[in-house]
Amino acid sequence: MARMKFLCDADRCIECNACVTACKNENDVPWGINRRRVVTINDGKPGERSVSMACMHCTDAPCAAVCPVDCFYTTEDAVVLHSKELCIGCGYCFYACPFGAPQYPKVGNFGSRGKMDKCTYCAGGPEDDLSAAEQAAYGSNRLAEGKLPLCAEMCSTKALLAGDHEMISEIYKERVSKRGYGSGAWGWKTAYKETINV
Amino acid sequence: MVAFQRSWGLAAALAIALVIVVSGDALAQSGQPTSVNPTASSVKEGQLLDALKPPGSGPSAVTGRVSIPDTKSSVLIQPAGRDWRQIRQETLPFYGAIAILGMLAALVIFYLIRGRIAIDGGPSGRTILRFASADRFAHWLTASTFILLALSGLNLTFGRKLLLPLIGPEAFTALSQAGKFVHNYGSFAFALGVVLMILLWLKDNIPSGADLAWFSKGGGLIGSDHPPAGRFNGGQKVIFWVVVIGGVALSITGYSLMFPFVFTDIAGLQEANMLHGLIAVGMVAVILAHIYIGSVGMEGAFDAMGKGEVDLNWAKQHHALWVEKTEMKGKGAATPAE
Amino acid sequence: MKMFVSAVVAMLLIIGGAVVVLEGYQKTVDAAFVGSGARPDPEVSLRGGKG
Amino acid sequence: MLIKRLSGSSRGSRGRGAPVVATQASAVLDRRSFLARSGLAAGGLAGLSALGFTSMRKAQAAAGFDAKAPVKLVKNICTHCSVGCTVTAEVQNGVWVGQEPAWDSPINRGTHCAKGAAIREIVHGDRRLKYPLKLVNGEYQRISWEQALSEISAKMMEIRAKSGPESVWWLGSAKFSNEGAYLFRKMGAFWGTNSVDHQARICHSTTVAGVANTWGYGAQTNSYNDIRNAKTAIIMGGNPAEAHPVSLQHVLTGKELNRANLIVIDPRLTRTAAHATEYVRIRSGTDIPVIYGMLWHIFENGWEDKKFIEQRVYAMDDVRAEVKKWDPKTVEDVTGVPGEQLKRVAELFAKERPSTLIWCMGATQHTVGTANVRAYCILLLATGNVGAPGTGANIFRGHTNVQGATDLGVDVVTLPLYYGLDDNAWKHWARVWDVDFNWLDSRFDKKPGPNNTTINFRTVPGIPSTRWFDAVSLPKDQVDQNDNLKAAIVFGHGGNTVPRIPEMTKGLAALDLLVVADPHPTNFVSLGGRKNGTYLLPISTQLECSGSRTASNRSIQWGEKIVEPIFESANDYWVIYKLAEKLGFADKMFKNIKMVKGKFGDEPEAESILREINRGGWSTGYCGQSPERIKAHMANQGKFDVRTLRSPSDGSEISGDYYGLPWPCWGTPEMKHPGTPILYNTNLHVKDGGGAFRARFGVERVVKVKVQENGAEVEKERKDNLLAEGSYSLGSDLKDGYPEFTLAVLQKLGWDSELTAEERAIIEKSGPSWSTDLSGGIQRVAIAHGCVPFGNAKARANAWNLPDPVPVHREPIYTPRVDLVAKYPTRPDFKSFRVPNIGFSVQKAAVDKGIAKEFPMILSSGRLVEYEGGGEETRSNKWLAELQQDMFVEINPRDAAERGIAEGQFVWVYGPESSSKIRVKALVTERVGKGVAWMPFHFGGWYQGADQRGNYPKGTDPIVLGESVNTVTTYGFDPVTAMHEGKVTLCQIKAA
Repeated sequence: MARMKFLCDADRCIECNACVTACKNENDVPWGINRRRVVTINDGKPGERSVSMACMHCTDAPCAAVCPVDCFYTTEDAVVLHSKELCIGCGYCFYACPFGAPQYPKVGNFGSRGKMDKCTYCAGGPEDDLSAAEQAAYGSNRLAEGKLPLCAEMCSTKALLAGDHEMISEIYKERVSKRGYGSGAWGWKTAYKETINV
Repeated sequence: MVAFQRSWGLAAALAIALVIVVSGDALAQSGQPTSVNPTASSVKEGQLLDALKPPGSGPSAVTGRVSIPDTKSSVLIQPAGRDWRQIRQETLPFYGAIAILGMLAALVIFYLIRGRIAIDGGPSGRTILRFASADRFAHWLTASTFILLALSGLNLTFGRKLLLPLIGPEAFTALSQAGKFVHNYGSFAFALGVVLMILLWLKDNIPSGADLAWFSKGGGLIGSDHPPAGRFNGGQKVIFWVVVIGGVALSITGYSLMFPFVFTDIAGLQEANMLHGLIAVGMVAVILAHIYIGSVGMEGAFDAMGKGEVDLNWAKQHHALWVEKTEMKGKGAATPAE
Repeated sequence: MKMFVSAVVAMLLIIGGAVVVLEGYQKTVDAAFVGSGARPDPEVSLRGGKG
Repeated sequence: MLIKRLSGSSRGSRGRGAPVVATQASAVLDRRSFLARSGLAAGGLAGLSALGFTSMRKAQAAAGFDAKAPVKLVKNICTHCSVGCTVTAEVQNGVWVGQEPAWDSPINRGTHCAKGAAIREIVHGDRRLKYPLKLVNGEYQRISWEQALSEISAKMMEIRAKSGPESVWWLGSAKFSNEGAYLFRKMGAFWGTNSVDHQARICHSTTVAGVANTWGYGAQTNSYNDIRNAKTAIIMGGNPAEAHPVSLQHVLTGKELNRANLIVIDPRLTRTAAHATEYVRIRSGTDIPVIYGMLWHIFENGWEDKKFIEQRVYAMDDVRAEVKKWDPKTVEDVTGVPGEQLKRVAELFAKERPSTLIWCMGATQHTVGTANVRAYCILLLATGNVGAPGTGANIFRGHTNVQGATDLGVDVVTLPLYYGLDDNAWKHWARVWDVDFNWLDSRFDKKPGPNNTTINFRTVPGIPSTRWFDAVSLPKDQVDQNDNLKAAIVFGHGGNTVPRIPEMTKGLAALDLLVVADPHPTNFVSLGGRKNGTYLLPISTQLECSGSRTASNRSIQWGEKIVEPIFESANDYWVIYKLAEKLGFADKMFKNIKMVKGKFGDEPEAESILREINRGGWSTGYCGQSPERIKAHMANQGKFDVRTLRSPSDGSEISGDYYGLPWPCWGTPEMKHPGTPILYNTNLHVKDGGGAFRARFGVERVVKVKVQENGAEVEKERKDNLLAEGSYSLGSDLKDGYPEFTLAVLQKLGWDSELTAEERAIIEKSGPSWSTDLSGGIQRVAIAHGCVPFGNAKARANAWNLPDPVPVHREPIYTPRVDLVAKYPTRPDFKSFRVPNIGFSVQKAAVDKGIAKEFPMILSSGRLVEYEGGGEETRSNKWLAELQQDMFVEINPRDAAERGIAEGQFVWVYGPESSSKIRVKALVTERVGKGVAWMPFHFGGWYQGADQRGNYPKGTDPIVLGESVNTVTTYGFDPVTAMHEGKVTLCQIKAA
């Protein structure tokens, strides 16, 4: 089966935030919760790089490991999803996540921070695919429709790649070999314990 | 909420990153980086992670700038999550189990060897006031909330392995959710209880020479003779200080977790969570011993907090100095036990 | 035993009090992450207590 | 409520056999249910219920879940920037429920930027203007369309009677479709004024003037896709990473595949500069010295393309003379750029060809805008980088249809399609409109002129959008028309995008009538403190009506209506038709335009308006793009190649066409000319899109020259040949330069026999030249012989009819370098566009008063990717508003330290004029150099520290408000087009 991954080619990302609004548009994510965001490193200096970051759907996901109520599950495409029914909003996944992906509807949360919400790789949740319940709680389920996450599909410079890890590694390697430079597959060593040697 | 990144993480990251990336760019008057090739010097993740690591500690976070008010999302990668996970998955459960099971085992063994410590010469039928209602109220307020907090806390640590397989996910979620709710809001009661106890008993719990003697004789639990003790003997002082220091530490770390990003950033929260867990597990172990000695382990001990009136012989046996002092003041007139 | 019961009651009161007071200050994200110039949907204020 | 698709369906994904079973978006699932589902209920005791004590709620099916309605895919074009990305909308039961990537479009290939990916929210628009409103004593009352249009037209007729037609000022929009823009200009003509302007004035008006006066047309010569062929690209005065994000897909791919040099020249290290191979930081307002600095190295080392100059460029020697003054030392002093760096850049640009020069507002928004742009063109001409793949002037236009609106004449200096305002132009359009020329002439004011001539306002350029409020408030005798402006009819234009807002508020308050026809109330509502005489008309976006729009690369794309106009909004066509009806000239105006049933009754059909444009669009080649051909392109987008934009010649209906038939697309639609992707490209035959420089400045130029003749100084006349020498487009029968084609030229060449009888008959009735011959015969015959209808001439390095024929550096009005003002002063004061342009006096006063000491920092303004234009529409879109919630000023860390300013704190920015000040947040960053501040120009709704949210009608205030940078920007206008100086002024910043 495919092993779905995200790869943000920081040498193409221009922080245009298309991935952010595409995710909001497709999954109707409310104000305040940003499943995906673009972080600009070394802002304003030569060598400035922008990286689009949401959940990397890690191998041996830290969030799944530390969750006290074990509400995470990994699909066979290696997409890490969770059940909002089982989540108690304790925040442990946020401490463990290297990428700050989990978000909560409440802030200053005194113990009732609400159910955790995170990037679902546009693959919905435990409810049956493309059902109204899944739609209401998790947003769209594009993978069930044979499509890819909308953030990657709509990325203006095709910096954000999503799909099977061999395919996107191939694309990235080919790009780097053609252009002669590359700042690496951001977050891969942390998330997938392996990276693309650029 | 300040819209722009303000945590020290950013400033440090950028300052250091600048060093390794750019050949000295003495910005001329018109801000003129001389020969600059932004692409060739494109910053790399590994470079940044290593460069930003304060010497001798875990890798620091890679932070940058975001345009949304949620400034904590400007942390792009914080590998420290790995260390926290290590402690959450291995260290805490391991030492927690050792401490708690170890203590339980020790208490059982002790009970089998020593059995229930009886009152010398049996109960005298006359009682003496040991703890006033305020003392008892403070004790039970702290004790009852501690039990609830301990149970809900341990549930978060061990529930998944022990309880979840038994009762199924939905029920376990309901239980854990209720537990977290009680844990978070009950914490105020516990904090209040600890404060009350400090106010009431601090003056009697200052360690003194008598305590050393008490310890050298194993507190009268081992061997036969019984070292004299004041209002609180050495063991009880230990318990007092464990509860006070532990309680305060748990409150501090607990409230920084309940008000995330108000006091510290992500690294601080992870630290607070680790400390909270380890201290809590230690306290649970100690309190188990306290519960044992205060109930099963020693005849007549429970009345101290149960009714507040203890048997005179018990008092003489365990707190001889306190009994003398009290009677000298003539205050504690002996009244027949109800 | 009377003190034990009163202590437990006190605990429950404190828990209840904490909920009411703290939930009042509890902010939802659409109220917490609002910049100086922004005013998202007025009627969907999920802030507890003060609007 | 944001209606979100309930999908139990495969959403019509491409190429999937599965039957399209879709769900009806019945249950209203919006953010509240999303939050409720995620364990968060409203109300005080949220804690309890939020925890979902009984968290085991079975996921109850949403009521009314229905899976029958099919999903319809509709293609339209994004209404934000001019890249022209295709938007694929999924529509269920007339509700726009989702967006899919438009994979087939050769321009965006499925991608979008933040605005395009969030465009669905605009059509849901809960912050939109919902019904017509009338301001009565400071309160907005809801009125009907009928009442609104009647009262407006009555007031306009009253003003016309009292002050004449010139006192009504028309401000159109770059968001119009081509058909809307054309109708708007036509209405201005039928009303009787040339004061019809739009965003191009403050966008690329100087580009159009400068580039057109260099080689014929003022538009992007190549295309975004063509940049993939470039070996070297200089982006000077442009930040496409924020203004045209999807264009970066082509720029970066080209850079990677060709290992190209990407050089960014900008005062600010922008997001584009972050991806450059070389970044050159210059002082704002010194574009010409930088270009001449490069030319100095090029001429010094002989890197210029001598053959190209000799054959196709006129008077490059005049430029050489001027360039000699700009040695590296002088250039470094004026611009701050070290000589070495400019030499390297010049060498790359001249040697590693094909090179292209990309620019945007950084070049145009100056008091020397037209001169800047001409210098850019001269650099391209000197290095022979025009008219071939990977070369050219890639002018990135701003809004979705600013190119189309400019082409179709929403401009104070011309009628549609650049015919100008002279009698020949009016006669041409009178013929096309099938209206009596004298009736048109009668609509205009006449006024006695100097030495007993009469001024006919029909041929006098109108008042531009940068000066309208001066024409309202200045004393009547200083405004060259019968009376001040009394009424402003604003269609789709923000109120905060023109400088000197304190002055504008005075003009706004003084207007008798203000009509704002827009999907949003705009900043005109938040300023001026008007109490009466304001009408707000809800106009639908272009996604709610069909129409064509011209992208920056001159391709014309057709957008299908996605949903009906929401609330009580109406589309432009109906509103213009109804207004024209009320003003009494609808019958004449819509004589040849078919009417169709619309939301509020009969409205003009977009297709038939485009046919009328085709009937009159000969001068710019808008004649071949019939609705049918363009719609065929939209249906077969996938067949067009991504690098050449050409479709294979496979005999299909679009065989061999370039995508969108980029103008000029010669002859009648039946002639099937494929369009011209690259202007002035002599490597192709004209019938395949080839071309040459346009012969629009005559054949010969007589120059009076002083020459030494046997001791005495005698004035002789030198005749310069302006036609090309030895250069011609592929397969041309004429192997040398030739003038533009007229019947006479055809007769001289003996080609007039190839004209058919009907063509000859039409030529008699219409005009004799290629641009006024309504039959298209002259064009057809010329192209049959491989010749370009507009002739084959040299590009002009010396535009003798413009002020500063050879561009010279002139300091900005407010410059920190006071010492340079004496040597490089701005142009002397003169009357421009009917109002005085006193730039010289303002600059002199600024120097005398020591403004530079009191306001030491250079202030520039520019774009954010999340917002666009005045920002009303994008700041009302909650997905975009969330990303930029604070108006800010970028300040260098050292300047911030000197002023004790911390990151994110509030500061006051003081402007040099009308003691203006704005309260914004400080963003401390190295993006800007020391002594430079930068601000986005999309914010509005606060004014000098006070929040004006109360001035908006209830429920129509944008989500994010903030100070407008144009409150502190200052005086200064380009001599040719009255473009404002938005890119450089002075300011002082203090902690708030």
